[in-house]
Amino acid sequence: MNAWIWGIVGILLTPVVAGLVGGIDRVITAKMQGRMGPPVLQPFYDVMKLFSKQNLVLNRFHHDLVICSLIFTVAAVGLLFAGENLLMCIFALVVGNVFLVLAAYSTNSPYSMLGADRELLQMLAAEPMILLAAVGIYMATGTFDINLIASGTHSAIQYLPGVFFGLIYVLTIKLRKSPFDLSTSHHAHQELVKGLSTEFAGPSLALFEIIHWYETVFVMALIYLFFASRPIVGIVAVLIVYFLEILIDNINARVKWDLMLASAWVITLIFGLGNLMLLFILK
Amino acid sequence: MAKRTIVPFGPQHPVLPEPIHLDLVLEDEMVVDVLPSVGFIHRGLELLCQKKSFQDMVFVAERICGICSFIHGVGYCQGIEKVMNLDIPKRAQFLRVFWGELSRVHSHLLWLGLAADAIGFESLFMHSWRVREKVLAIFEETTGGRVIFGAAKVGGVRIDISQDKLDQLAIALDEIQKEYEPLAKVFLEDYTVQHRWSEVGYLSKEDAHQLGAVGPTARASGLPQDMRKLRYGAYEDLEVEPIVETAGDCYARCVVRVKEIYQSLDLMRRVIHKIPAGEIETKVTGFPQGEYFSRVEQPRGEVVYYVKGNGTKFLDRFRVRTPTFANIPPLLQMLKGCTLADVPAIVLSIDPCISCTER
Amino acid sequence: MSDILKMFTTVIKSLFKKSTCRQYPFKKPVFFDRTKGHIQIDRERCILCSLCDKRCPTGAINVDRNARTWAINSYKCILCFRCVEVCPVTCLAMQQQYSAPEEIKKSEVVEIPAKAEKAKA
Amino acid sequence: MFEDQEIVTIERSELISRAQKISKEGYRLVQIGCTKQSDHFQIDYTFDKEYRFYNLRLSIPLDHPTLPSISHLIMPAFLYENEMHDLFGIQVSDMILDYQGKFYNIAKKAPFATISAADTTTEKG
Repeated sequence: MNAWIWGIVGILLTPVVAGLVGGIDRVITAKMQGRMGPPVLQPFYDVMKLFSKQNLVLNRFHHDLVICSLIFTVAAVGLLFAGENLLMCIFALVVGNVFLVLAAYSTNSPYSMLGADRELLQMLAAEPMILLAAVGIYMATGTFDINLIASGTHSAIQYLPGVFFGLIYVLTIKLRKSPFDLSTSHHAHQELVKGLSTEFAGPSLALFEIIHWYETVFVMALIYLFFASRPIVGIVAVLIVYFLEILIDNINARVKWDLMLASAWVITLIFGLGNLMLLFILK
Repeated sequence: MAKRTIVPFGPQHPVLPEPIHLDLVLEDEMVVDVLPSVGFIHRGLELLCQKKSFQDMVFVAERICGICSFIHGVGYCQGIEKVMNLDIPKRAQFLRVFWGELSRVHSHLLWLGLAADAIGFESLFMHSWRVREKVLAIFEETTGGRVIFGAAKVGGVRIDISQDKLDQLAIALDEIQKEYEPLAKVFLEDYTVQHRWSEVGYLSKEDAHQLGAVGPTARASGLPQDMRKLRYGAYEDLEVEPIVETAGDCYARCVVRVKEIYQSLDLMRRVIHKIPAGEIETKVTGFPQGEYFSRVEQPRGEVVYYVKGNGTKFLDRFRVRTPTFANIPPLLQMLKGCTLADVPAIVLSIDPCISCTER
Repeated sequence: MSDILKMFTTVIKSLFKKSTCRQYPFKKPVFFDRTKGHIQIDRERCILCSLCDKRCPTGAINVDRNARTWAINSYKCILCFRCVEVCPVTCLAMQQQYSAPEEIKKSEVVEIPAKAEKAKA
Repeated sequence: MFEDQEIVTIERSELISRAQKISKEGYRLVQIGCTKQSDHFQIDYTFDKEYRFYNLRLSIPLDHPTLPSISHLIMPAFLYENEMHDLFGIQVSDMILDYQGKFYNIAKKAPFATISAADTTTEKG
């Protein structure tokens, strides 16, 4: 019963927290670029404005697929906060992502299709590391159950510094920040227009933004799990990691997909798998 | 054979601030063929010479382009001055060089910003434009206009800059250089920037010559071609060596522009140092009779003005061949064999100005 | 490693600096001596010679001697100072301001009082 | 300082051979321009080699103006030739890429420059 309440609280709080984080992100980014930047609440204004617009649906599946994606992503966050199985949460998130790709494929626009191609490549680059992180946490704490991980006395980070580093690396892909914002970026002026989300308009685009909020919270929660035994340290670590991501976003150009894939896999192999091997041998 | 798709690129592509339309024939993400179309903003400015007197035509020439407007005006004036055998005071010629080089700095900084934006480097974009803002402030301070300022005039310039102000400007130029230096370093040395531009959009020296590339596009392919070497106007007293790179890719074109900003800043300092006192214009009497092809160097390359006067206050013919027009054939060559992700970077690398192209 | 951190110092520095933006219209812009804005006429001094009308390269100024009016279409005006230069009684001047947006493109008409000319004569 | 400009008047039939010769000598095409005169079109082919200006000039009649294309020899010429066609209605044959009057893709039908200087001055008056 308790788990259900936690899950619902998580689902309800996520948009508020992620929106605020997004707003602060934009202010800090603007500062780094020497600009004034929008008000902190701007992400909420954006989403509200998008909802008030006409929904241009291209075909039968388009909008429905986005809703499916939203459901799975929300479920992933809900399950995470309810303290369910970590692997299940990750797969729910992946399914949500796949629905997004399908929505983009369904539109028949070349920019959207290429964006979807790249989104798949991004998943291919990022997911192995995220799965390794889950396995690593299992090896460190002996369980996939988030409740047990969170209430454990040992933080996973002391066994998994390599995995943690690898996770930060692929986080850039998940948060859609430079240098890995290939499929769709926060700015609609990349080579693929807005890539994956080119054909989304009005409410669909608003849902897309909300999905991204949930994703953000999900990966941040994943970071937190590494420090679960000491909540304050965990929250500070999450904030530092997020700031790092903003910084990386601002000091890099967007790279091409082959470099992204290669580097993500090399990092996964060396830091992720290497760390796990060491752990396996030493334990 | 892979499936071929045709991706329309432009005329309103968010990366590209210019209305050029390219039909890209793709095999997967590889461009195999390109078909350009221009002509979305043809305004018929050349024909206006039959409606505007040759003196008012300067304002039209300046409005061909919103970025290098001053040099357009100067090129036109120079043509008329040759036709009318006018002798322009030295001070006016030096002032023309000053504003012309400042326009070059402004245009190159604008381009650097846009190019950074096209490869997803937003912070570099913002910082480039922050520096550019200081250049615009100098324009506003000296002429009153920020982009199109109407300082050129048949027979000289319309506004003088006092010596005190020139000395102040020398300090301002140093400040601009100081702020520009760290950004130039990023363009020249940053890893991701090189990753996006190195070996992208290659144009060989032979192709560059054959296809008539001009300006930084030609210089980046190893052609030492700079119209300032014709020593028109005050360039007679200011020696300019073209900046040449040999790699011929997008990165080389960026390097040429980055270095040209230093060169222009240096030229302006020499102008401030050398500028003679005296009149800023000669009186214009009579009407132009005769013809001349006036060639000047713009930020984007060589621009040709053909003026033909018939002894009345209206010209017979005013023709402009802008650098972007000449750079379209090399662009088509560069695009073949690149991936879709590189297309904006390559199109931007010639610094397209379609308003210029279509007049 | 150093070549991926070229932007680092610039970014961090500007994080602690004041932003370069000026929040117009809350903060008034700084005008230079030559900043352009809007052509203004001193109606007492104007002698309706219509030189400005003739010399304006865009035909933005319209002088009607019979109706005793001087009109300027700000949307045609390119602020080239030509009229200010040619005016024999220097009644035209540049007023420094940022013009507010308008809904309709219309000319601003100024009536020139007759008494000024009489007084002169 | 003004540069020296060499302008050579040639016949229409010479154009191809001249263009071939000059591009072999290593000149690059600077521009092709058309000027409408009272009784003919004046066509200028401008070339440049190491800052040496060289211009071929030929004139063609006002009615049914035709020109052979040099775009097979000098690829960039196709842009200028299409431009000439759109602005002045000059029929250029065998261009490597013929836009069929849609080079400047605007509402008005090519050719655009149909009014003469005399017409416009009277219009204004």
